Amino acid sequence: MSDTVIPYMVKPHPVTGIPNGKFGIWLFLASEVMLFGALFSSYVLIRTGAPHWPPEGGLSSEILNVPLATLNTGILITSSITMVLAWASCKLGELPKFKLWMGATILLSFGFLIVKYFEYSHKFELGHYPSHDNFYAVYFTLTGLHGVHILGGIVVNSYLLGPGSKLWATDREHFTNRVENAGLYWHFVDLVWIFLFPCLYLL
Amino acid sequence: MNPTTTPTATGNGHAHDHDHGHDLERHGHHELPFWRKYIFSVDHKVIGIQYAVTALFFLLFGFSLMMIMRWQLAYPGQPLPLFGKLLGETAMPGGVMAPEFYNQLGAMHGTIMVFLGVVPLAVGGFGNFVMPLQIGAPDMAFPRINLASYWIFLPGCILMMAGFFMPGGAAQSGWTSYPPLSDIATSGQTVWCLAMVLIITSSLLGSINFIVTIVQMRAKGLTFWRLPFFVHAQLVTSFLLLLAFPPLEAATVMQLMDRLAGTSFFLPSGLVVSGEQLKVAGGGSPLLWQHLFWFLAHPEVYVLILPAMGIVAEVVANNTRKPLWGYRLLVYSVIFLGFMSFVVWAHHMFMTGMGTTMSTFFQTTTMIISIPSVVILTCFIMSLYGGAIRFNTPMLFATAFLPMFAIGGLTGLPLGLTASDIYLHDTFYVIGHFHYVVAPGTLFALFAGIYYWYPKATGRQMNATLGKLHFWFSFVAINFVFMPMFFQGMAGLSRRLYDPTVYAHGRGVQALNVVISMGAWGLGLAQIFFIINFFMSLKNGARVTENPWNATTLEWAAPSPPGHGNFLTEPIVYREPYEYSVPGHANDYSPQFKAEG
Amino acid sequence: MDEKVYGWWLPPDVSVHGAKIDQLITVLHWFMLLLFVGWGAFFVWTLFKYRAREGHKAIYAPVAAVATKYIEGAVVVVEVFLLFGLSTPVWLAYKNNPPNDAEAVHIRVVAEQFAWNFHYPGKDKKFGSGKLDLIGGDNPLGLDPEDKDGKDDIVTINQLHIPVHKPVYVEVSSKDVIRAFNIPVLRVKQDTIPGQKIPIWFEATAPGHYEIACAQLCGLGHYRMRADVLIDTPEDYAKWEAENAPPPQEAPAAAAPDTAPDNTPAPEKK
Amino acid sequence: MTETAQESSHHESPHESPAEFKKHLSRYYVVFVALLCLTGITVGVSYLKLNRPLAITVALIIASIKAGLVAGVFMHLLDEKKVIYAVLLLTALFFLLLMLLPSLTILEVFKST
Ligand code: HEA
Ligand code: HEA
Ligand code: CUA
Ligand SMILES: [Cu+2]
Repeated sequence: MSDTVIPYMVKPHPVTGIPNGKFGIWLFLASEVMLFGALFSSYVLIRTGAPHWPPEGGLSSEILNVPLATLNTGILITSSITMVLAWASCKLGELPKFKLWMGATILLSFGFLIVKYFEYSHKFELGHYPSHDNFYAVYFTLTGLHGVHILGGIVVNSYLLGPGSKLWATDREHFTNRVENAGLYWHFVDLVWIFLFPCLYLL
Repeated sequence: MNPTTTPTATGNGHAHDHDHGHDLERHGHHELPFWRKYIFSVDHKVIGIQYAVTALFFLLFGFSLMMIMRWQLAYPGQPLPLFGKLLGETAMPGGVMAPEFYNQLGAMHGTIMVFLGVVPLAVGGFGNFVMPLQIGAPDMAFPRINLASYWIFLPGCILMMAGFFMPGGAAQSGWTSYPPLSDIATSGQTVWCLAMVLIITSSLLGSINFIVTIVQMRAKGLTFWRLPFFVHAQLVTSFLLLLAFPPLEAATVMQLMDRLAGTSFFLPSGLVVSGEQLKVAGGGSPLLWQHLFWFLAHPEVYVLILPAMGIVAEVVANNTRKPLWGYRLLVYSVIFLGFMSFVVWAHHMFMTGMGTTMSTFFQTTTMIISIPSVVILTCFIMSLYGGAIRFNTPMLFATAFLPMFAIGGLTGLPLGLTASDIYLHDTFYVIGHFHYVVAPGTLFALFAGIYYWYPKATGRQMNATLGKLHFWFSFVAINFVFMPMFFQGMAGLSRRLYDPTVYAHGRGVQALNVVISMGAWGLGLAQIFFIINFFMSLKNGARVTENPWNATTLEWAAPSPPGHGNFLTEPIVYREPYEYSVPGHANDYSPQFKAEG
Repeated sequence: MDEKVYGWWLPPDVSVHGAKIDQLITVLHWFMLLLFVGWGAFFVWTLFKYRAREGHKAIYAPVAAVATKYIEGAVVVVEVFLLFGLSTPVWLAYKNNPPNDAEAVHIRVVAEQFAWNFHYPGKDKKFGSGKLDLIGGDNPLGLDPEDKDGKDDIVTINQLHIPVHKPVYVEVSSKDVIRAFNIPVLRVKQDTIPGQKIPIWFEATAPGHYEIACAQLCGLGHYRMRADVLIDTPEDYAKWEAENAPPPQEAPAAAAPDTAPDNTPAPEKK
Repeated sequence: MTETAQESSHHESPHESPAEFKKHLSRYYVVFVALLCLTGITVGVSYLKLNRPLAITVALIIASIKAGLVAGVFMHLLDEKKVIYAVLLLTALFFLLLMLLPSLTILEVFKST
């Protein structure tokens, strides 16, 4: 593309000890924390202001499908470890293993979305749209935004599994770094879910 | 330094001339196609210029909206001559402005000036162009993300403009878009939200890039305490954008849900709109939006001012020919300012019925945050003291910044104190306050920046006479625009009033509205000098070498305009940023990048 | 209405608490002026004295500026004083000392696009309850005709009567969007938040006829959301109350806006 | 820039051999199992139908432990560079403000009504 060489693309900076990409992804995650933070803050506020939660009465665990969500939690946790293992395989120089673990991660992500699809469509069948009440509004907005993040993860991970893996041949370290960064993002998405799950389903 | 160096030298040295004024960049070995070089370029300089030009366009556009509005304010209910008919029957029936259209102009003026004008120019433009040069980097840390940032921003702008063509017109609930009004507004508001999501996303990408670049890519020897003040300002600004913008993005998403999916995040139960019960679930909180909005928007006002202060620091140091006074103090102050700006936001909400504990908290933090500004201003004034001040165009604008910012800042104090804010809240006093900081403040600093770095970007100097005309006319006119607003505010005149003469206290200060409008149109005319100068100088400006101002910071080590990769040889930094008039040296400036000084 | 009372600075103040606010505003502006003129003079002098010219060189060594430290210190001290000496007490009084129930006049203010409804409890000092479903053209507050508390309530549109020298306790709310209830001469301003009733209180010190303005953008009619405030002498107020009280036997429709004293001549008292 | 991963530096310990690195892998499995168990526990506790405040406290404590494990081990935060800690500290602070202040302010409004 150009003859400009950007320093510390791959090698860690001598003072900060990290390469650019890793710093960048952490800053991105910081902004994500604030994004979800605002949504959680809104949730807390609306919830404390409401006479009952959920407004239609009952318990969230009776309204939402806890077993499915538990399954999804399991899926995401599993995808987190496959993601770590994919990165570890890169570190160990084993590309085939990387492909295996990365493939598993992507499959699990799809699994998550499929389960979500069933959850959503069940709600829609009952006529429970986001407009039903603020409980559903919060539920759909938060899980929806989280779902978009899962989709984003799938795109990134698929790229790394597919065309992106060509980089392995020329610059293994760079590729490994990219996998690590994708992993950081992926774990963050998992982490958000870890809070979403009890907040929305159990409490 | 060696003045015979060709101004356009590049690594491969075929410095031929494009006469169409587009020689912002030189060719590398492999010729890139036009669209890769100037449209979808990954070069920070091209992206910076793209941002700057887009932003200048929107500044002019946003200003034009206001010049139309000012007609209605000066002569309520009278048909607008010439343009009145052109704007269509819905906006201006019979050439007279409709109240809805007035509200659209107001909301869009605010939005455009802030999000499409000043921030893109100050951060996207100057940040992108100057910052990597000042730290001696070949480019941004993530050139392609930089590209993406602009190309997400631009569709955002276009979408924002598209609002005007929606049924019912553009967003009309103020730039603050308070629900429930915005939730039940016409579809222009949906477009506003979508455009904001794009603009915010672009801004987040940009700020990540800035921080990584500043932290990781400084030239050899360029320690934290040797960074030009402008870079410090950009660093703090980027953190503000990074951490304050996401909550507004979340809020905007929720507003979109309210508007499109029928949720009630911001709608309480039991709303009755025009006699009809609103069919929503309710249970939301209108104040929630305000908190999320101001969580961004207060830091945002420092996003408007910090880069401006950075520019002023550069220009002042260069033209006083002495080191900045209190450089470290300045740095500590901006860091503190940036930090505190996250804890004052509710001073925009004193009148929402806030309890005494929280309002005392927020008014105290507001008073605390004014102290670093006082310190910063003091440092600037003390920097002038003992200098040998050259009054060239950039310096004129930078000097004017100081008292103008002072007026704007000082009038922030009565707003920050709850008791006086009871009276002054949402009056024209507020409008006067913040325009003094953003217009003759920030905008003047940005003009200073344009005059100062134009030679670096284009290889040519802007015309000094036109520049001075631009300055003096603008300076006088702008005070006629904003000074009377304080008196209107004192008289109790509310802002966002389509027809101020409805009120007796409004009729009392109506004469001032005529003065203000004349001032605004005069200000508009004064910009003609600038626009002519800007375009003429591309072709006819005097050619410059790499360091026309005899400056010390790193951007002046690169050729003007810098080629791809910026520097001919990797720069090394030997000293502090503003070593001017060092005793015992032949030159009155010792650049950071020269070993011998 | 007397236009001469409105000039280019603060309008007359006819409230008990307003003097404190005015005092703060005045002190603050003198302080700001002092700072600005002081710094400004020094600034202009510096620009002149240190302009570039033949034979003049900049001084490299940083000047030791002790004075600036004192000035900055003084600014801090003054700000602390403004904050805790002048502003906070006013605000606390403004927010924390509601008048006692017996002596205060209670009024509810309900804003809508684009008018102000004022709801007085009448003789029994009890507000009739409202129902959302009942809101309609002739019953803007949805008052329940079955509720006996509401039988003697007075409802007016865009016209607020208050007695002079008597604390007034107002609860503001809004039916649709956020607005601000603003009476410049009384130094009163409060956003009206739909879904909330926010209490404010004040006491007028002189009779007169003034304006209520809407201070928060609330739609295309924001600019014309104006109402009259009539500060009556006790006698006038009693008279007005008597004239407007609905006849006891009649249905509460009597409180409907068409009979509301929208166009009763404003008593001009000076 | 074409060294292989083996010779390259690694952020935890710059010159770790693959064999050493492999040893660390086991802790990922441990965390994985722990996460699954904790998930089970939260769900289990939710069937106990504790009173609301207690249920919320328990669930949030468990969620925080889980989040800590993910962040600390999977995201290597236990052993990270100073810049990242600094950024996260700042973020955590503003996150707290964002979580607390709006609710505090608005609830105070409700109280005064
Ligand atoms: C760049 C933008 C900017 C800046 C820097 C500031 C700075 C400040 N602002 Fe302002 N503000 C806005 C932009 C800005 N503001 C905007 C856009 C709004 C309105 C939004 C809307 O409602 O639409 C607003 C509204 C606003 C309000 C809400 C008013 C209301 O709606 O009721 C308040 C209240 O506290 C406030 C306070 C302050 C304070 C205390 C400062 C302080 O930081 C100022 C500190 C500075 C000083 C104290 C000056 C020091 C002076 C000297 C030392 C003298 C030197 C003299 C010479 C050189 C001659 N501002
Ligand atoms: C950065 C922010 C910014 C800036 C710079 C300005 C600049 C100006 N503003 Fe505005 N304004 C706002 C932000 C800003 N404003 C906001 C947030 C509001 C509140 C909106 C709301 O209520 O919701 C507001 C509201 C507002 C009002 C109140 C309306 C009302 O309440 O009813 C008025 C009234 O006069 C006004 C006037 C002006 C004027 C005359 C200028 C002038 O100073 C403009 C000067 C502009 C220039 C000098 C343009 C320079 C550019 C060029 C010349 C381009 C050249 C191009 C090329 C070379 C390619 N503004
Ligand atoms: Cu009602 Cu503005
Ligand atoms: Cu603010």
